[in-house]
Amino acid sequence: MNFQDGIAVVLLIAGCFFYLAGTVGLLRFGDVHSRLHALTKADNLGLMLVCAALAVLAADWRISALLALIWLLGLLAATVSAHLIARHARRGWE
Amino acid sequence: MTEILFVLAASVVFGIGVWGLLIAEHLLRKLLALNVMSSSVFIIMLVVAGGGPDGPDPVAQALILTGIVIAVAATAFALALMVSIYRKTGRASITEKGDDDR
Amino acid sequence: MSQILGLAVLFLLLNLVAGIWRVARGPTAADRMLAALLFGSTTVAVLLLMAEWMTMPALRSVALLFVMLAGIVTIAFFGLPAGKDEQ
Amino acid sequence: MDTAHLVDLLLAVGMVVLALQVVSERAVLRSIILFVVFGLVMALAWTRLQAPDLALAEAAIGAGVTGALMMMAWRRLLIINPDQPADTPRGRSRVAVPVALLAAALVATIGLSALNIDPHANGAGLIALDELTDTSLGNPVTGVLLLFRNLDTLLEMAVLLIALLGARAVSTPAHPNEAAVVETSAPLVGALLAILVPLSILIATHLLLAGTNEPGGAFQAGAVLAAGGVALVLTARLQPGERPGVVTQLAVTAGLLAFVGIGVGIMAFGEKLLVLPGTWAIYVIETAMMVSIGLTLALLFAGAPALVGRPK
Amino acid sequence: MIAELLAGLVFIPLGATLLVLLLPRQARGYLCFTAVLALPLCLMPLTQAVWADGEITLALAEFTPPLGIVWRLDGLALIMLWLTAIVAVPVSLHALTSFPPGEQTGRGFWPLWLMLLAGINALFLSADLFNLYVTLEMITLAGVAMLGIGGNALALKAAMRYLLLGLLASLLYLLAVGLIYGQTGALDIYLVGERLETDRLAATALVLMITGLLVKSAIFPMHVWLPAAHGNAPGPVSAILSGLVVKVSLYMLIRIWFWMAGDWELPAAATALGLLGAGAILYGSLAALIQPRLKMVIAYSTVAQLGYVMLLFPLASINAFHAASYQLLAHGLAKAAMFLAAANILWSIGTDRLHALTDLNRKLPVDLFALALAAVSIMGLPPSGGFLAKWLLLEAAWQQGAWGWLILISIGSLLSAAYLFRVIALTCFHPERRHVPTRWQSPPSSASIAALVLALLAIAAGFTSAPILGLIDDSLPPGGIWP
Repeated sequence: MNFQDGIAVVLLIAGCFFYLAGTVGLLRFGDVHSRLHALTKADNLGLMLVCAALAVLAADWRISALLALIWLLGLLAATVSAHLIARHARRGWE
Repeated sequence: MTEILFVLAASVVFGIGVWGLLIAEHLLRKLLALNVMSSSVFIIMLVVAGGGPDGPDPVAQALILTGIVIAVAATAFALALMVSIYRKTGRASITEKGDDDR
Repeated sequence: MSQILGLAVLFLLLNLVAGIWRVARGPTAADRMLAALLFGSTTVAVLLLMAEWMTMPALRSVALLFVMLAGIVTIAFFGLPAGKDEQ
Repeated sequence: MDTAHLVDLLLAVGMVVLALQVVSERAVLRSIILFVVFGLVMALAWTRLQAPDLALAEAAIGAGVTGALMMMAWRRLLIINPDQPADTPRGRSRVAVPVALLAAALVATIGLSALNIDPHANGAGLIALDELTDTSLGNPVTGVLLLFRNLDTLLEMAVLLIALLGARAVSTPAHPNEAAVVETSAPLVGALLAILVPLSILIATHLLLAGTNEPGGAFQAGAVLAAGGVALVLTARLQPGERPGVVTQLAVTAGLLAFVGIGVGIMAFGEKLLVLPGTWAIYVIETAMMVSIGLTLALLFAGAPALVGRPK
Repeated sequence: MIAELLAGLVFIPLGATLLVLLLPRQARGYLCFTAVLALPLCLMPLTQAVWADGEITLALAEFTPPLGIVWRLDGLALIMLWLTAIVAVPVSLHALTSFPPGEQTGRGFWPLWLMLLAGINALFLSADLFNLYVTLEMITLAGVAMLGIGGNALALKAAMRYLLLGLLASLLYLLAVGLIYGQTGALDIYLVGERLETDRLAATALVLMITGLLVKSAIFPMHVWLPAAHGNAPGPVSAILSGLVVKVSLYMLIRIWFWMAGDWELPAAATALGLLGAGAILYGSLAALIQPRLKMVIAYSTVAQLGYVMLLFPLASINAFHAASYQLLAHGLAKAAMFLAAANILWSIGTDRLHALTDLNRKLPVDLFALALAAVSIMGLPPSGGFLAKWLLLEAAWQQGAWGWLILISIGSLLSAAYLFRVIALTCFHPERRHVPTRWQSPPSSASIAALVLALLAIAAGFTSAPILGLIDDSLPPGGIWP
């Protein structure tokens, strides 16, 4: 368990914690909008931390670049989806 | 151990697919059940074909890949046929009583 | 190290199961789409962890594919006028 | 029971629960979303069975394209008759449960007893692996699909073309209120498209080129292209056209044209039928197949003979 | 030279489809017709080659089994290819008028028809279990798509039921192929036959495969989808479905039963298949007796006539083999002729209800004559091909002293005579039922000639038995349980 693994483990645990936060938010929060907050923000942060942990483990710039691309795409998908879900939910009630 | 778990799961999913196919009235549900069944058949095919040190049998993987593409082609055509039936008869189901050989 | 990766994969899969419950129960269509979004990002994380854990580099391109599809399926969902019970 | 077995157990249980949900759910839309999630779990199951090619195919084709096709078909039913009952009554077939149990039991006994038979000494799989060494390919699955058993792949492209021709032949005239233009006012969607569509083309070519040595290939690449096409159709950037022009027809038949052209044309040069001359032939055929699969699935999704750009 | 001809059989129709999609509208009809005409031309030299030195094999992409796919052309495959080529030409002639290439329906029909021909030829050539699955899917999808052309509600619903049952049957077949591949590591029928040992697993796989194929060939009690599909299909499509598509999975059943599971002793299963055939004969004939519409009578007659082929399994002898392959040939020709004639009648007076078909013999002499000739062959009256098939079957049953099958065949023939005479009587001999048809349009002469040509060929099949039976003699299965 050298230093590199140590960092990776810490990042991994943080990532899993944020995923947990996202899921708990999804299940516990009252309405769609608050669930949106929980889900898009927490999950994406979780994904970033997991990608960071794996980048540290892989220690190869190509893999890290791919992980960064995947995270950015995840961010993009989450933001646009959150916006669409919010509009859809709000328009649904009019 | 992984194989046994997935074979059991696939067999149960196959049974669920058959059950779904028999009870479904709506054509879309029948197609969903058929797709679920074909996924379980593919899993069983791969597991039964066994594998070597570097991954499962490549020929079996090629057969399953061909099967997946044929399944999506058949599903796409069936959906187009369903929409035509709906446009023509206003119902997306073919299990009327006694219209079989009118 | 691989033990920890395995545990992380296991943990994220449990999140997936929670998501399934929300899809089943979620009152409105937006909730269901929310849960499907959760599946998207969780599955991507699981795939990336598995790529490291089972040393299968190909899984990273699968994860890349998933992330892209998540965006498109969300758009696919929104062209959809909500059905009767979805309001 | 180390973590690997727990993960498999969770995936197996997830598969069964999701399958049950997909089939027993009353609301059709919910079943479709659950089916997409079932596709995701299937992709994870394929990774656990050490088959990344199939995980890629299941993700791109099984969950992505099939889910989108079903959602579009359901949407078309909704547009035709908005007060479509969202949840559908269940048929009262008494024979369903016993038949289902019998089928499950039969398949379980087959699967389990098939597990402990050791594969045949010189099975096709082993021969494929050592035949692969003297071809320029690294990925055995692409080798089997394009070199050793390429008639299957050729006829499979024919099946895809038949599905498209059949969908055109069977389509009845559209319902009047189906011509309603898709609402495209969502601002952010344009931005997402501007990123996703070029990216889907990039990823598709990556999968195609990687296909020779690692998991990937024409089918997965074609499905990714189709996903890009689906996004364009949904946001009305591509609208259904009336008559397929020569370009559409050429693109749709490109895969078969390349395969038959090279595979049969080679006989004029004295080679045997369907022997591919070199790696260049594999790349040409795979690119052509990617284009045809992508366009065919997009056309099947749009349910129209052709797709035209948005009128300015 | 042989390899080019084999390739021609599959890739000429496939290439023609691609050209049809790319070429401008005018050239389409004639391109399609020439592509269909090319098939018999390819077959002639191939028949010569098979006649000279027995079975021809061609390893595709130079990879031999167990890895590669091999095309095998032996007597049985050649006869089925000849049936396809012979039925295809008149049907295409009929389709030139019923689905004019310029019109919308024509644009849908011709590419599918050529793709179907390519699929059928590829299936008859292939001896690889998975390749058979892919070609079977091609044929089923193309058949269902053609059934749906023209968009009449009954045809669309029948097409959907046919498609769903077809997909379920293909799934069972695919599962069986997966199991057999898991056990033997091979997919070629001959190789699998050698490597497959008769344990419980292989038997289950065989049962799954046979069930799938029985559903596809609409053998009783899985025939539910056929009458509505063939009875409501537009114009020549019902001739294609009944004449060719239904026989394809029956041919596969014979191949798998005798070539793959050849040396298995399965008397119980054989009699079970025979009983299914018996059920098909009786149920099909009785149902055909009470049908109000002409095309439904012919559709139920298909269900019945396919039952005779199933009698090959319990009576597994050289004569039975001759009889079954002859029945496939003769029934294909006669049934296609009947459906073409029925299509002309439906086209000219707008309905095919039997009570409306009065004194047609004056108005549609050619079609009525074709219908009568084809009925003679289906009934099994001499000198037709059908008669020869039933005669060989009776001989086979007689040799083995199988009185049960003997009685069944004769009852079947009587019943078929009953329902076909009913049709002939209603159309020709009931002047007092003066029901003037509402509209009258004489069908194009080429359509009537197409029906007549096929009917004459069905009768002529009765005379040319020597070469055909000779071909079958040197392509008997290796199993060798031939008394």
